[in-house]
Amino acid sequence: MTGRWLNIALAVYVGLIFTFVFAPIIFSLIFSFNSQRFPTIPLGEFSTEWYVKIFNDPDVWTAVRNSLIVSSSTAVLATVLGFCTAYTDFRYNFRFKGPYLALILLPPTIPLIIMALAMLAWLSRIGMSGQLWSIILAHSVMTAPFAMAIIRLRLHQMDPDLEAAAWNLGGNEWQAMRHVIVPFCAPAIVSALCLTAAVSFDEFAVAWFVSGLNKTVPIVILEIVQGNIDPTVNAIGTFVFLTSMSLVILAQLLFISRQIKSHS
Amino acid sequence: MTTKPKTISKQLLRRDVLRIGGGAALSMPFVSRAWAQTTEINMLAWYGHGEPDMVGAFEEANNVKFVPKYYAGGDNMLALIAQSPPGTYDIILSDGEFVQQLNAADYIEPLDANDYPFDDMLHEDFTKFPGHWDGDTLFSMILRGGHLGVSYNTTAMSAEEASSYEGFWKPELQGKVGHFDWHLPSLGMMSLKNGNGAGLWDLSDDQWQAVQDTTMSLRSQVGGFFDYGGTFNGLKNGEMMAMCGIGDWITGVLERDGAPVASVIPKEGGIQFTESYCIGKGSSKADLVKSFIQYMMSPEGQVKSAQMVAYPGFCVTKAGRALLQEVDPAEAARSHQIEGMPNEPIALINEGRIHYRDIPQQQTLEDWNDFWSEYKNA
Amino acid sequence: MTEPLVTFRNVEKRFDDFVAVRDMTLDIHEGEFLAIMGSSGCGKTTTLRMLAGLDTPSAGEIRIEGRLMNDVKPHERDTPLVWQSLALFPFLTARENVEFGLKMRGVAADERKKRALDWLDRMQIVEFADRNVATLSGGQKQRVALARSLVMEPQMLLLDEPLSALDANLVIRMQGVLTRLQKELGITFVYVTHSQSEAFAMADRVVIMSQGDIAQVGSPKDIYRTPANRFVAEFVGRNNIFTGKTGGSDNGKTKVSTLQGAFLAQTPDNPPGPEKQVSFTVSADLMTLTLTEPDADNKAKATLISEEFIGSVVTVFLEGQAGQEYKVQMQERALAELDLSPGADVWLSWEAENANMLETGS
Amino acid sequence: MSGPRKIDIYALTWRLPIILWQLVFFIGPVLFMVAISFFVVKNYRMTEAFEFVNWQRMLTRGFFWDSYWYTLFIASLSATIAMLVAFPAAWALAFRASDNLRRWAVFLLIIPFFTSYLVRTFSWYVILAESGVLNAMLGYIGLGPFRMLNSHFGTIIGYLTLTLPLAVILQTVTMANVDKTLIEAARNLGCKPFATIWRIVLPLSKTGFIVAALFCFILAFGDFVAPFYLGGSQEPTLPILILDTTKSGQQWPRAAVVAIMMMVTLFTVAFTAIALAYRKPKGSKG
Repeated sequence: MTGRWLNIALAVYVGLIFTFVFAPIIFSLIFSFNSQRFPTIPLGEFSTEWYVKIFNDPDVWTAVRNSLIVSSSTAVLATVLGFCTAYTDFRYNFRFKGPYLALILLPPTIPLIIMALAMLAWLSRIGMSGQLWSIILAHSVMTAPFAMAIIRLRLHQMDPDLEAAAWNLGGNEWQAMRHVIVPFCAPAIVSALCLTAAVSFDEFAVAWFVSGLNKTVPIVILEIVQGNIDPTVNAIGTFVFLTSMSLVILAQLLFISRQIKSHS
Repeated sequence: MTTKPKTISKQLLRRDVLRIGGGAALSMPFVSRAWAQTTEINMLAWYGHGEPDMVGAFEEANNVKFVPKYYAGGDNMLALIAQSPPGTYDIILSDGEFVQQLNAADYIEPLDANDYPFDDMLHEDFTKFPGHWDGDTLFSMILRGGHLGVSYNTTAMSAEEASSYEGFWKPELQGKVGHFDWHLPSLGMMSLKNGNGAGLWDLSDDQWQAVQDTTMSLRSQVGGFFDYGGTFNGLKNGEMMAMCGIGDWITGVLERDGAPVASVIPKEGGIQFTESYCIGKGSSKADLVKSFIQYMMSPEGQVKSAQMVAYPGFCVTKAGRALLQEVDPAEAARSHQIEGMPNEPIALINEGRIHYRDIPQQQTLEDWNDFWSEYKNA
Repeated sequence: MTEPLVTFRNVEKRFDDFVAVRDMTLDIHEGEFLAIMGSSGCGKTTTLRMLAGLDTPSAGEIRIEGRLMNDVKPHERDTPLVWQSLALFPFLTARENVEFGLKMRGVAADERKKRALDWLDRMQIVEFADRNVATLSGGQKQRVALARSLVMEPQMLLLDEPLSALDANLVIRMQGVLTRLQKELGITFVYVTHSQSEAFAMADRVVIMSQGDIAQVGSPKDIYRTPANRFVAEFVGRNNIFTGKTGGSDNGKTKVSTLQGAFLAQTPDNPPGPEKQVSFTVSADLMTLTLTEPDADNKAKATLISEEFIGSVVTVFLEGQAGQEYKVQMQERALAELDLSPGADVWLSWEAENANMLETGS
Repeated sequence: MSGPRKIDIYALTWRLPIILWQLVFFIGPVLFMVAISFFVVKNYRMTEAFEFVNWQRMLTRGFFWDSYWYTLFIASLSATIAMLVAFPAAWALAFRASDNLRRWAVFLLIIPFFTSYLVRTFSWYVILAESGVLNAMLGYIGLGPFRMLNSHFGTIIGYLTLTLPLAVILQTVTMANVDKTLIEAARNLGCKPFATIWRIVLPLSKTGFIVAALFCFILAFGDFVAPFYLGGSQEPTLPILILDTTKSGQQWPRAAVVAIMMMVTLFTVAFTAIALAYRKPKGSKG
């Protein structure tokens, strides 16, 4: 095979992979504008019926409000947790550092369903289940490792003398934190906020278990899928997609642009 | 679509749209309902019972808001209550056979029988439904019922073939038979197929073994295990041509939508699911809940239940049925709720072809559930 | 002599099992330019960091102006450091970088700005004041780093290999800038480097460290001409080292028998006894190369191996008896006159006064 | 530090709250789940006890082990498929695409992580159904209809939805970081293209690949959406078994047993994989 044909074959292959990855997203978008309740081929007429339906459904709005509360609070908590761990890992060496890091990094290796089970059992045991903040607690534990990873990468790019330079110039440790570490990590902190918010915004398993009667958007989706399936699922999905994407793009722009800047 | 009866839900929806388009102008809709100063009523129910078509009118009239949590299966319901602090749920919609468990676990409040139309029941069984009474104390009010039998796609199976549970074993249906993913109705049907009749829940070890064997022999026909939504989609998409463990409550919705599906009560007999309201223990809104139950037992409420968007159920009061025949004769006819029609639900009960769903008598629910897991794994 | 500005007394620094600095005793005087020199891992940077409070001594005492500093936090000291990496704050402008220390000390904003601009002006980079430091060139960054430390008006400035990232021309320029600054300000510079040329070019005194020990302290000339021990002699380079046994001593000279012959060397202050194993060094530029046997106390035969030019000066590498290597530094013109090619046999000679006996045992 | 150890408030500020938080909200739940596995259920109520009955009951049941091996098998299979399918694409993106194109590709592949997985699964449902989009298209060229839902195929498609983008991203990033001069050197020494992949690229990307495969495995192993909605619970995986068990008669203790078995398995796999990934090649120091 000549290089040219190989390149074409590879391009087609990559195209197929992307088709596979994006087919469900695109079809969901299409179905959300399809008049038929049970989406099959051929498609029905173009319709915004399902958007009208979710727009008029106060439960959806309550869920959106809940989701925004949960994801923004989760983002703040998880980013704080992630920042503290990343900084500790960056700055200190101590006995049991391995277990300490494991403590914050392990949650993503635990399947959601198990996390959900354990969280609900434990939170209801200590009287903290069934609240909106139960979801926030659980999500913060689950998403903190992502925040930690992003901020740790940023700290890795930092000249390790920078903090000492601040002390050397008369700043105490808190001032160095405030005037050097935090500003240096700012783009990563914003990225972490966006990423953790997006992950939390889309998480349904743990949320469904611990939320009690408080519904977030993914729980509404889950209930529609489990129950009275109709294309409002796709309409909500499209909405969730747009929300999450805005957050991700924001995070990317902030983080990548900063990185390009710092490398120039 | 024009021939379809106007359901109350559609009217509601239209009214909502009008209201939003008009008075409330461009304000967000949640301002108008969800965030208004309303009392919230927490409801634990099967899917659909807390939707606007069921509770919307009551909410508006009484300035309350239902906050539903949906479950699938009585065990699931019990689990959800157990995980929540006492007093979490104000109203619980339970399957008839689980009321006893709710009561035994002290999850529900007693009711006053005088509050409800017991003198207007379509069948005497409904007045003294098993488990709903503890001595002379009422604990649960029966709302509606529905019959489970063979549900099938009419293009893949004839009514003749569907008139026996044998139909599930039809060779052409290999991989096309679905189960509603809950052991009670499916295993109950297998028990009926084995000829256990009225004793379908009261199985000796041998009979239980025989039911297991029968069930296992169906495994190669089975194409999947589905929740409510999956069952829906499976039948609609033609992915499943017959379903075990359901009945008109699902095919009825699809029929309304024009899908070629139907449910029949086979000759071995059918199973009745019964849905009843209970007031959650420690609820601070017991009075509101009582008036809601009264509302649902009124003729209008019964009509709403019969027309419920998520899944239909038959009326249990005479007045309810009469009103249904008057306002929505098509739905009354579709669901055979007209005296003298073939397969009229009350007649089926009187003929002894219907058995109320119950929990296993000689085995534990866990035994049944374990077998169900084993079956799924086979 | 006045009280030293800084005293190290038996200071030791261990990192787990590794001893970075061992039993260091050293005085640093006010107003001097002190270079601490050694190869990497010798403990020079650790010494500087202890002075800045970034590392805490494991044992011993460090005093600044008589005050015990061992446990004083970095930010409570007046010891600004110019970092090898410069450690400029990349998210700040040049001016904000210079203002940083003043801000930490609570100096008011206008005052800060004025002083920062003054210093940037003094460092001739005021036009870049509002540029992000990431966009500045290496030399400009260097000046920002200096200004950032000096704006604090310290009594002592610490510099950790500040020129190591610059190219050779810039290094020479910055050396000039640094020496001039130090003279003008009259403050103490403690300058850590691995570069002999930097240390010798700028420092009043040089400390040579090896594996956590001080190998020698002295003026650049002392160290160059009279290395105290074999380590320093080798580290400084351009030294011919001879090893042999002492014979008789006479008129301030000691006879040393080596494999290359018997030579006379300067008798040290504490003379070794006879029949002792000793080494002596002769600087390469103090050796004379001739074609014919010279009339000198110390002479040896050698074969020319190669030549290495550094501008007008050339280093000639030769091999003598028993594989001894010689280095001779001479004017290129002088060498050209001799018209030698590799393999040529020549004579080397040197004055006994220039043969510097090393401490025994080293 | 010399002298008596002083309490470093600054350092503890960044350390202690996290430790406490994670102990209460992470270790707490996990340990409590272990405790629950010894509780008993009476009359639909969980009662504190210390009995091995749940362990005995679950671990002696055929259906548990059927689920266990099936889940292990299908998760490994889907991880393998994801890795294999991803490789040519990742290779192309790493070695044939410009930096800019690669950055865009990776960015695009991140997008799916921020769309609702449930919604995507539901889309697949419609695409793969017998009357669905794919069969309709195949019908035009005279093929099918094929049965794709409610089968292992459906389950694996669901898993791949979750894992394929991740596999491509991780593989691409790993291979893009391989020193290109090494590859050129190998080619220069006469190494054939495929041999170059096998002898140079793969060994150098070993760590990244093992981590990628591990993530694919973890995601598939713990997912209940794909096997339930696309696999029709045909042979329920362990997550489905957990759900079924919690739904049934408040049997949380038994669900806990299943969950613990899953976690033990995952940790074993993860630690083995990590040990393999970071093992130094033979002959190197340390």
